[in-house]
Amino acid sequence: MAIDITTSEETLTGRIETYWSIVGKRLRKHKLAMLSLVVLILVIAICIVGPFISPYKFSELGSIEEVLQPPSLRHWLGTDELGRDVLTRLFYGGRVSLLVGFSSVFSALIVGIIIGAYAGYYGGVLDTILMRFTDIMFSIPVLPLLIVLASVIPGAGVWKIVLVIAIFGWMTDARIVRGMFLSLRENEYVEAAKAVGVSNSRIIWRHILPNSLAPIIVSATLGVGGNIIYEAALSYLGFGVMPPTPSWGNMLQNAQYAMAIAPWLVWSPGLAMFITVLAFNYLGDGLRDAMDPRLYR
Amino acid sequence: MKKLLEINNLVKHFPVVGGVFSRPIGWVRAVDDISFHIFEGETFGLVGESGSGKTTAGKTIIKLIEPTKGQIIFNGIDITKFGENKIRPLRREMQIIFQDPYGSLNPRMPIGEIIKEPLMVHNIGDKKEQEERVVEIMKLVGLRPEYLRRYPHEFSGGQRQRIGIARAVVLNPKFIVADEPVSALDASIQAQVLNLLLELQQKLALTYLLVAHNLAVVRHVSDRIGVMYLGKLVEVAETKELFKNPLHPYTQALLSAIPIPDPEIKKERILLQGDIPSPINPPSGCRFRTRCRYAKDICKESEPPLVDVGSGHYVACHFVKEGKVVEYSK
Amino acid sequence: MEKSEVLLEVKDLKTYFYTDDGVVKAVDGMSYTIHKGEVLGLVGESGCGKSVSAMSILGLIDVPGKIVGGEIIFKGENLVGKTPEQLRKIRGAEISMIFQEPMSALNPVFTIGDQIMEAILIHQDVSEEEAKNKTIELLGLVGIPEPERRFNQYPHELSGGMRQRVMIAMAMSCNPDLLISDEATTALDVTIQAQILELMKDLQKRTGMAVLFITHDLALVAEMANSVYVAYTGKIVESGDVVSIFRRPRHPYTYGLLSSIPNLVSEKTKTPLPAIEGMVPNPYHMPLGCHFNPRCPFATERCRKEMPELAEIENNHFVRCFHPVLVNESEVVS
Amino acid sequence: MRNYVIRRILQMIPLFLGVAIVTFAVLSLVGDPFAQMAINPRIRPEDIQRLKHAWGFDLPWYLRFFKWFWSMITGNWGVSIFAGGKPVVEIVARAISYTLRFSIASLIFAFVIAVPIGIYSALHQYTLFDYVFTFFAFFGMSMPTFWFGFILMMIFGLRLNWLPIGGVMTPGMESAPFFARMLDQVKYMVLPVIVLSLFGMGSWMRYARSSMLEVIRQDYVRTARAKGLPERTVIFKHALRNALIPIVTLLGLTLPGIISGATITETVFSIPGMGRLTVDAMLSNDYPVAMVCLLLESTLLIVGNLIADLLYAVVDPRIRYS
Repeated sequence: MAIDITTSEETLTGRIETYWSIVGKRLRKHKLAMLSLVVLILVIAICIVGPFISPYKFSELGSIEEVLQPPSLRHWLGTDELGRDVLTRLFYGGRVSLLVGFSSVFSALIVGIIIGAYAGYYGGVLDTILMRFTDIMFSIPVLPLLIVLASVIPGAGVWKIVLVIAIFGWMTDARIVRGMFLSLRENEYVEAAKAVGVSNSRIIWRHILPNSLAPIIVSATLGVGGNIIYEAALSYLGFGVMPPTPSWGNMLQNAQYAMAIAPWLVWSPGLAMFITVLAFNYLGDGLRDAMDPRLYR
Repeated sequence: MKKLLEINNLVKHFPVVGGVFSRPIGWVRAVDDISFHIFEGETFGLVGESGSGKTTAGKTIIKLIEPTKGQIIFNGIDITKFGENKIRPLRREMQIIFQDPYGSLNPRMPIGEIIKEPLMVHNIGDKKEQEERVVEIMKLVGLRPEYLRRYPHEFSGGQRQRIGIARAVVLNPKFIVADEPVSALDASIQAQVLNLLLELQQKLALTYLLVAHNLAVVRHVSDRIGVMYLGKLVEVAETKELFKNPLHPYTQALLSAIPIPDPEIKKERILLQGDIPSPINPPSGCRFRTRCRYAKDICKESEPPLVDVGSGHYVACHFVKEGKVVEYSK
Repeated sequence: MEKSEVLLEVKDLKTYFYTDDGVVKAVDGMSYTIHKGEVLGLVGESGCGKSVSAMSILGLIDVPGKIVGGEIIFKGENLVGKTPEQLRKIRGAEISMIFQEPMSALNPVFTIGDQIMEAILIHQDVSEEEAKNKTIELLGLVGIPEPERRFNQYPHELSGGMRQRVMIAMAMSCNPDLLISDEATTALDVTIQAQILELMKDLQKRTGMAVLFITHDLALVAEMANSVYVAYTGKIVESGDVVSIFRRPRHPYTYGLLSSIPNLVSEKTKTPLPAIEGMVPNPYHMPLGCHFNPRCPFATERCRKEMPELAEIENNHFVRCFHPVLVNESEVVS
Repeated sequence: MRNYVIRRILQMIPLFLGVAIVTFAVLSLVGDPFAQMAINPRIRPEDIQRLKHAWGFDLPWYLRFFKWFWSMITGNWGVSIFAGGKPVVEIVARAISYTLRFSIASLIFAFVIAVPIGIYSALHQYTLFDYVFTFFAFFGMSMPTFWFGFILMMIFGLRLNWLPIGGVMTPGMESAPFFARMLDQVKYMVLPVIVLSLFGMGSWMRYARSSMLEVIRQDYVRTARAKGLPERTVIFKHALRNALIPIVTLLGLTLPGIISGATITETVFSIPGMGRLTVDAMLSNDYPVAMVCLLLESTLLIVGNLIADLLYAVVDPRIRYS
């Protein structure tokens, strides 16, 4: 009996190449994505550590002399109209913005994966209902919808904003997951699993889901950035995270009216947000390239 | 000889959806009333071109696709109406090998796990016994057991097909549907895989249903062959008989269309006119009549039944009676 | 057979691909000669460089690929080193090509008539009206029923066989001297393949064009070609006229292929086929010496160290092997 | 083609109904918008009753829905609760003209700039041009709309004093001659249009680039070259036509972003458009106006998507004939 594998030893390296090790290797080649990853880690670390180092509290009002002060050694990024230290508020705002970004994506993802997976795998009535519903939701403009939701859901906390954004966000994920499941369930390995007697739930979670992670991860990465902007937009319009809790968005809310005399209030929160979102977008793009199925079978 | 599998009037129609309300607007008659049987220990070859329904037939027989109508009797049990839970234990008895060695293995599972999964699903043995069985099967199909923690992408097409075969035989099944097992492989690898299939049949007393479009491959490994055209079986016979004495005009044309690797044999070729019609709207009467050079009015009006013309040679043609062609003329 | 004038001569062609993981020597010193009116069969498995060599002839190698050596002499002129504009004038006019997948090879958003006409208008000095008439005539010539109606149809409205006929009509539109057929019938059903093969034979006889017939299927070569070149890992391993290749294969690879493929005449069914062991080597890690040595039953120490040269072993029959097989003629294909 | 158009239009009806139901449901969460009026001693209880009756708040919810839906499609939109009892039609008509003007201008602006750049980038992959505009695309996609608005206002409005920082027209220009009035309005449009197009521009650039990269790898492009066509024809006829197909679908997908962006941009630049109106209506609990706004914005999206779908059929014959 000819042993087919004997001549293939050159093709098999010593290390076992898992999918993730290949993705990691490819991602490391993507310089901008790696830089973004470093930037993101730094931003997160600073937002966590910053408040402990800062001599100020985010809600600590300053005296009249400290109102609307430009950046100085005392206040590196200046002070706002209530004399609060902008840098300190930036740390806290970052915590809130990142928290909203991550948790809204996370909760939307769970709902989206479950609904998308079952709709895509089983098709039929559930799928039809879901798809018609997403069509409808996609026909209502996002931001006005978020505004309505934010104004009708009672409460003022951060979690409310997470909820509001997630209520909108799961549909995109559900669509992506459904699409992946629709195409992946036609794969012969799914049929092979059925032929062997594998249960439907094991096929969904063990066979198809791991193969549909790439677009989910990309969408989640881009989603964090996108949701940070949504939170900021809601806050700017007055429907988001409510003062005195700072977020990058609501720090900009009053900045517009002070921009002629205190432009530093506009620069710092916006720049922080822009850099963070940019990093998420580059990282997402790098991940998309690294996980491109065409480059890997 | 004992019949391991008996197929009676099997029908599989797929809906074609469309229109404003996404309702079925037509049916793909993939498999349209076919009957045959497979004896224990033999290889039954099912050949046909694209759209003939051979693959659908193969998958419906092991209930990977729900039949629309008809009867499937496996090992004396009528499994036609078996639901998922009742069919699951029977999966130990019947398995399938797929065409695409790239698509049929889950890229996120190490190959050892792919081969072990059937054992886990059916709770056969404890963990250690399962691992031993995986090693044993890998050796049997010509894979190095050291590689069981490797992922499918690290293997070549031929090796992957061996992995797929290992998964199919690990449960020790009686019956295997081999769906185009070598058509995606390079010429020099095809022979290896065919040899493996032949060897495993001997060692494990397997019965095969070989679904393929390559008649030379089917001829090499099959005991009996069924020829399909547009969802219908048009001819069934023992391999030697079919090649010596093809009776259906389609079989004749199919055989004559196959190129022979010998530059000095110049054979007369029967060229079929036109394309294979769509299985959504097949011709009335005999489905082959639109391309058949012998077609007459009767072929349009009535559908010829598949009849035994002697010694297990079945043909579905109006002009074949009692083992003889009675009316072929131009 | 009396050889006529040389039309195309590929000499020691080297086309390499520079990828992130290393250099793939897809075509590594391939040579072959096509005479006027001849059908040359180039056979080999995937990765042997047969398609890349065809694309090199047309100058259609994209990055990261590059012709790094050799000559392609067509009608006495070297195509390697010609400007894109010079090559463009030859493509479609003097050398045309048909591909494996007629669905993806036709542009989905233009009618087939438009796509054929385009080739005529670019290479010939004719009016739109004339080009249209010529196109309809061509569609009829390649056996497409109702050519006037088909002219305005889109590729997705045709069957696979019809699409390949369209591709052939397009290739024939400027009466080329050389037609390159790259696995043109591989994607087709066997009864449709038979139709296309007959069509190609018929057109070849009528026009006297030369054909470079590229395929992985030895049986097709036996039917179509006058002379045969067998490629393995970017090199020609055996060449000769079709009868001597099929009757007296001398390279262990050719011999192995011929005897391992099931056929319609063999008596030895249900028995193991004499398979070639192993598999085509990884393009990034070619074995030392003869590239076939790890799979060769006759390999010796020398084969593992040294690459044999292509040598004439009998009249016009070349083999790249230190230990060419000697076979009883009746033994092959039986 | 005709069947396709009819099918698409018919498919809009259930979609529209669904949108109306969701809009109604979401706004019903607000509860009774007239309840708080009772605390205002200057509003008579009879008036509240009259409003409640007019809006069907004395009916069960499903009848209220039909009553509301019927008055929506018959154009009987009632009067605003807060804007001095002005008819909603009047308020909305003015607002929508601004929103349409800005949205369409920025849509065209983004498309005309982004698509050629994206395609050029694809054809010159890994050149300096490609890198620069890839960064620009990411810049556009990552920029918070309103913050970008602030920056432009600070630079071009406050620092350089070239352009107005808000509003739609210089006071007193209403009676100016036509061209002067037009020029004045264009000056007010420049910054908002740039801000509003930024996001779409970024994503379209990326999309056009990847779509073109995908297409030039296709077999039919190789066929076109093998025919001996000049490279210009290969790219601009064979490749571009196919690359446009996915770009057209993106058009439909970008519309929601444009409408959302308009909400922000209108607030930043004090433009009295639909977005601004929605925000104000929500802030002031002006139920009739909010309902109409949301439904109208959705209708804009549905119609926009319909147009994108029809364009899709124009560029892709496979859709047209199926």
